[in-house]
Amino acid sequence: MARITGALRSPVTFSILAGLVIGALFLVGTGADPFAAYGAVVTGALGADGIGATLTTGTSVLGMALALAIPLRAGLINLGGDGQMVLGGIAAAVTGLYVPLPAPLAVVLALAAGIAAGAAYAAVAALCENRFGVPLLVSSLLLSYPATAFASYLARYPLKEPGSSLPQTRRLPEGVALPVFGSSTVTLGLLLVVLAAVVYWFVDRRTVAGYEIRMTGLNSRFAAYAGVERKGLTLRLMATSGGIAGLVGAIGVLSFPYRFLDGALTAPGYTWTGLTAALLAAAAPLGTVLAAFFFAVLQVGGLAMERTTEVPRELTQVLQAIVIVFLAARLRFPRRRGGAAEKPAAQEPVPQGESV
Amino acid sequence: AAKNTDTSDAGSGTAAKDAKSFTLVTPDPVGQNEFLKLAIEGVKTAAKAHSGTQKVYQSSDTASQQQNVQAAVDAAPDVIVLVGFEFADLVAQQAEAHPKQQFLMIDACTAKTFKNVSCAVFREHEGVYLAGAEAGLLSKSGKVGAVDVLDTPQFRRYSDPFAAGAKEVAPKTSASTRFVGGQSPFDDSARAKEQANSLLAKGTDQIMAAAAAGNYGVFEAAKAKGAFAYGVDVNQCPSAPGTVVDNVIKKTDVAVAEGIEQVLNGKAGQTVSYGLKEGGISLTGLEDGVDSSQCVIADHKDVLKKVEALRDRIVAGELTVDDPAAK
Amino acid sequence: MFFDSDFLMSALRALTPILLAALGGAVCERAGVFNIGLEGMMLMGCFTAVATSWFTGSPWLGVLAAALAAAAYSLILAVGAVTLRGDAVVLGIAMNLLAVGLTSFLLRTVFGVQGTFGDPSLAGLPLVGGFSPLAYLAWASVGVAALMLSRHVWGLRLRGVGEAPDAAATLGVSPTRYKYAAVLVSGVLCGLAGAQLALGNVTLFSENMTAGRGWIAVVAVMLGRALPIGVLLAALLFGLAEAAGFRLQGLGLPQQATDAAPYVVTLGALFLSTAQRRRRDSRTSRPTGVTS
Amino acid sequence: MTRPPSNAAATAEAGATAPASAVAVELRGITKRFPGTLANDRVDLTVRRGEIHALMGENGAGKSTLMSVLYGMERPDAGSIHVDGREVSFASPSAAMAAGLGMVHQNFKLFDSLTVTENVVYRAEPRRFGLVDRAAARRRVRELAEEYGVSVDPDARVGALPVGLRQRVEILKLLHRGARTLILDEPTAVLTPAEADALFAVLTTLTGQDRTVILVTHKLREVLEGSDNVTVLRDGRVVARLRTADTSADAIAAAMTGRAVDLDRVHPAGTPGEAVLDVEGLSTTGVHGVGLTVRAGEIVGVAGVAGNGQSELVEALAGLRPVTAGRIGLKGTDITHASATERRARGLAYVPEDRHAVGTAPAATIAENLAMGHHRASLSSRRGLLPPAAVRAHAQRLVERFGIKAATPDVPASALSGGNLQKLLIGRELTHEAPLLLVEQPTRGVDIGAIQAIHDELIAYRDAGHAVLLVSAELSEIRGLADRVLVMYEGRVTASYGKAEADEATLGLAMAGGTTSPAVPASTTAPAPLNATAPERD
Ligand SMILES: Nc1ncnc2c1ncn2[C@@H]1O[C@H](COP(=O)(O)OP(=O)(O)OP(=O)(O)O)[C@@H](O)[C@H]1O
Ligand SMILES: Nc1ncnc2c1ncn2[C@@H]1O[C@H](COP(=O)(O)OP(=O)(O)OP(=O)(O)O)[C@@H](O)[C@H]1O
Ligand SMILES: [Mg+2]
Ligand SMILES: [Mg+2]
Repeated sequence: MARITGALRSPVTFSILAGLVIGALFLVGTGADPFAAYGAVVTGALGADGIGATLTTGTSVLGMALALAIPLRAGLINLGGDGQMVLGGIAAAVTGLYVPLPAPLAVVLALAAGIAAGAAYAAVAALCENRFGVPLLVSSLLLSYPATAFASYLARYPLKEPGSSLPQTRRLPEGVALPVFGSSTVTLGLLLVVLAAVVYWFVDRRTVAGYEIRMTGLNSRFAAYAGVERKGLTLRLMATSGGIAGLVGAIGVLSFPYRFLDGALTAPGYTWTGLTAALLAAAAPLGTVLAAFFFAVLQVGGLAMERTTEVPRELTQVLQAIVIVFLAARLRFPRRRGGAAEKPAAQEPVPQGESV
Repeated sequence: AAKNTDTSDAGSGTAAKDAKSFTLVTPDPVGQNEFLKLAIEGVKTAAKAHSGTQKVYQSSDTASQQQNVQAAVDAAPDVIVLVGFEFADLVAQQAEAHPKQQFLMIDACTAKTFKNVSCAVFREHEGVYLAGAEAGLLSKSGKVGAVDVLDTPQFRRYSDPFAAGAKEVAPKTSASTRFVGGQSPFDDSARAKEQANSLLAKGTDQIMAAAAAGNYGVFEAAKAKGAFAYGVDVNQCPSAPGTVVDNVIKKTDVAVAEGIEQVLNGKAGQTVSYGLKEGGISLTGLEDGVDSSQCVIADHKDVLKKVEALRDRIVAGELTVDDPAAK
Repeated sequence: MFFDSDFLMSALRALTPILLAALGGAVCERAGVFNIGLEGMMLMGCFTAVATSWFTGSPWLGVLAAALAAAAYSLILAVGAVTLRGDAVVLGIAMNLLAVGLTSFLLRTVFGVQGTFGDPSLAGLPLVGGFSPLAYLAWASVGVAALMLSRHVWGLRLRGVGEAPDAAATLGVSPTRYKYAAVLVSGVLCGLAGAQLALGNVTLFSENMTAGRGWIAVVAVMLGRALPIGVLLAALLFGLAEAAGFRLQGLGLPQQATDAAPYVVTLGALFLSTAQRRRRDSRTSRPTGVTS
Repeated sequence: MTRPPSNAAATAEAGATAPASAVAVELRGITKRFPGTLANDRVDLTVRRGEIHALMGENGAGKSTLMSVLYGMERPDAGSIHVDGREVSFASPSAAMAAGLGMVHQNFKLFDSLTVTENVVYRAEPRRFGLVDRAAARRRVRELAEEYGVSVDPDARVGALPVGLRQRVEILKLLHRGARTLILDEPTAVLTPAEADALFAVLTTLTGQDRTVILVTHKLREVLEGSDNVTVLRDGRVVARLRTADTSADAIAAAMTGRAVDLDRVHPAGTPGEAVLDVEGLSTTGVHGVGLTVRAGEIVGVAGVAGNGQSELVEALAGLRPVTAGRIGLKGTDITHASATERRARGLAYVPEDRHAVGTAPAATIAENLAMGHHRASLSSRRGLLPPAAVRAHAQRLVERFGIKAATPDVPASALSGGNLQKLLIGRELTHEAPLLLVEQPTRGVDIGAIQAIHDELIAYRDAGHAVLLVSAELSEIRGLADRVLVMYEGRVTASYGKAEADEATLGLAMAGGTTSPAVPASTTAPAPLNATAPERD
């Protein structure tokens, strides 16, 4: 009971409500009916016709949200999700195309290759911080661009499907694909990602490593005092993060249309949506899953809303960002309470009228 | 599986028997994309002809393309029109799953043929070749170039034949190509402009602009240097009079309207190729109303004469233009 | 041949919007506010500039409106990070996302188009000597910012606030006020950067047209150590790398290689500069209280 | 408006209005209450113009609070402030500055990346056309420096200056603003003797020009040598007003440390066994060639004024600070370069000084905080699992055993009061049963009941045969607990006493650098310095 009232009063609830209200104001301002628009989002994303798309989109969003939440749990921000995902995708494509193994084995190997490629590349960003002192935020972001360019080059030249108008690889051999649920577009990838979420939840809640990660995120000096080694942790977390991003890429390639198409993985902006979800949930495992689902609903429902009500889908993107803006102040809150040494605002005496 | 939901305001059951419904799905936001605008024109024409209704679903990436096609299939209109080669895989999948649903693909076709998939493809390279010939004839520096959105086979259709056409009429011509690239290649007109500038700096005085929204950037750059540019899809001369020489016209509207007509007439499952011969591809300069087009080519009747001759050879099959996308 | 005047012009054009935004970022950095929302502020500037120029017919009003709108937008960061003490990084990321959504939404509702809005009759900034007046303003701002920061009373106080807010406060300088001012200045400069991009470099608005330039500005602030001259050099490095990229396409390098070039060059420069700084830091280790 | 009065004008004004013995600052009945603490209790303080007035007291006696009240940083709950005979009420430090006061804070308020000149003129800049008139500013700094015998390069970056010079910058800053009364909060805490002497020379010049100095300090020597009058605070109250000329170190020390009797309870001595920790010639930032041994069953106390290297020493021992020279042995194993985790695994537990920023994660739950350090050992099952039930049960046990007052172990640690948080920290570290326990300031900010409980726990821990290294600024605590006392001064161990020898006066004197006897007193229990015995190296 206390938990329920607590959840209702939490800043997350507040931020989401505030976002919805501001979104409604936008809608009224442009002459649209907010109830119809929001209704269209919900039916479009969760109705019988939409739930498949929501789960498909949710696979990628949740995957990227996990990828970014894991380092975020320790206070590290990985902005290089795009590059890691794309490298995972191209690695999976190469493996799927050229490994002379029976299809099921090729699928497993392609997934593994995707994970390995993403992990290795993210580890480079971690090394940039550990060895060269380039902040992770910047190193991961800057490294992302060459990675996407490299994958694009591969898809355009050495791996290009002959005769195609698109920069895409050949279609993977028959059977080298993730199994699909019924006639939907939802693949086994969803299960893989959910499994990753469960593992994350388990590690976070029940293991020594998860405990150390959480404590690092809450107070890195405290963790260091107790012997948690930061550089090693950064490397491991980034590799895990990149590995999951790579997995998302591999899942993308091993799903319809079963090939690597330049730009297809990055254009929908899963990395940013995933980061937003991770931020919204403060990287907590269960919260990240819920937030990722929430954003998948917004994304798919937004498109459906545009089809049925003429309200631009960008509205849902606006909603997403507003929620995060409202939350940003809260995100810092626990850390601020912790820093008794860095005297907070109350310490700042109010200066008197300053003559300039 | 295709359920009719509340979205089907023009559902075949409720409206008059001959009222038809069409859904067009775009691969990218329509925005200033003349090619997509024309496709929409085509579907509107068809809707009017059949006193039916039309819907346009705009996509922005592979995920939304997939969702829009699915939504279109679920709504089961008479014809679903898909514009762009991005849809090839999707249509193949959906056509197999929904054999009763009619699809019309513009600009591309599925690798396998389906009874319920009709296609209209264009031979842009023929038109671009002619534009290249104009450029070859008009160039003073003997250098021509092209600015493409990306280095993809489809966009190569706007650069390689341009060079070939120029060399056909002026063998000493040298040609080069720039790709906009960057983080949003279809929209980054600043980069497009810089790419054009780098061509201009080399002395290029005739530029084929196939840079999507970046075309405005190319025109601006050419105008500033007193050079000339070539537009695509529609008559782009009015956006930079005195700079745009001519345009490779792609009559997507005609292709869409004719394609729908064919499907409704029971002649589905065919591929129609539009080139110079069929009149689906042309140059503004070769059409009626050149004089009011604000195109530079209107002042070069002599050039037009030679280009017409070239066109006739292509139409007659005496001359074949290489298709870069077929490599 | 390679490094001719056109090459330089091209580099300077590529650098101008980045430079304006990065100067804004540098001012913030100096005041102790980490601003990674430059991209979003710039994009708001782009849209406002085009919309205002379109409806009033005056590109100058567009520039003015862009500066004001981006400054208003920057208040999110000021209120969120300074007053509410929220996390500036999270706020910045959210502001970038919000700007993409908001401008696209407005593009649809105001102009009824998606993707790009451009029109031959949309008035852009005039060119003077090949550059828009804002470009000259950008270069002049480097000098002004350098002078203000190093010599002006405000600059001195701002630097103090960024370095040790409580020390400034005990001397009667309000850190909050200076931080707000810095964020607003960065808003104005990003607005100008957006106006330059949308009415100077080209004359149109397209969704997400800043295309990562704001992020490059953030990196330029780091690389240039938040010094106006340093920021100029960093932005110049990026501009040269991009212009060189355009040229290298001409030499047959694939588009993907030239796309990645500026980022690789920037990362390399960051390596070098941090390595150099570390070496220097290790040589002149800070003296401690207890000396013998 | 903010232009500072020129030095000449200020001097003239002071000279004109202040007769030789006029009162510069007077505080009457100042009371300041913080939640849970009565920091100042009806304090009266009179400071005459032209004197150096020392304000003394133990940690937490209320000195800084009183000065904050005077300087407009805190509003008093009761009482009045008079400056130059006029009653004033400062809303901010700027107002106090305008009235001719100036304060040098214990931790300097300087801008490291700015130059000396920029620091001095900040917010009182001479200007031309809105720009800082650098030439004039530099000239002004030179003038001031010359006038008061403070030599410092106006163009040096403050961050690159040694502490002594930084302090001069602080003083120049105040002089530039025309301060006639300077408040210095523990100005010599971090200075070398030579630097301190130089400071007093400057202060003497200042008072010679009819300026007034209020000096907050712990150090007896400088009070005796440098001040005119002394006011002693204890527990927020004035306990003595003395004329320096008429008093002695013993009298001041007695006034300062006269604590409640039960706190001075001296616990029975332990029975030392084998050496657990032995340190030779250890150097790190702020620590120079320290050697010491702690044996099983003994508590070694390290006394010293804050900033004399105690924190750095402990951090180096705990593995949080790289060692530049020397060797650390734990139960015979060399751990000089071992990681913090390895050290813990080998039997080291540590209660850090800063319990909010280092010792706990206030946002994490009490159970999570109690698990730290145990999470890799007793609480984790083989495969790196950390069962929540085990964490909770562990927390429950500790909460009960150490009487931590908390509703449930699942609330954030930030909900705990300071004393309970400290119990959490000490309980957690004691539970390791590690052969060696490092404890820093175990009872700072903790109420009397808790202090006794913590002391009893430490003694019990020792009696169970563990070695304890105790760093504390509280003399009574050191005296009560330690079997041996080392005194740190300027990063070195300067004295070592047995339990019997370590009376407050001796310790107080040694902590203030006041040991006149050149030789380290060799007690029967204290081993000879390790580097002298030169045990085998590996
Ligand atoms: N802002 C505050 N809130 C609550 N309590 C405070 C605050 N500042 C000081 N105190 C408490 O008031 C008492 C007096 O502290 P004060 O800092 O004045 O002591 P001090 O004599 O300067 O000590 P030290 O020698 O350690 O500097 C202490 O118990 C301290 O814990
Ligand atoms: N700014 C503050 N706001 C509220 N309470 C404070 C503040 N500063 C200190 N206190 C409280 O006053 C008490 C003593 O404070 P103080 O800072 O002197 O001691 P401490 O933090 O325990 O140790 P230290 O002597 O290392 O600073 C503690 O209970 C602390 O929680
Ligand atoms: Mg204290
Ligand atoms: Mg104090």
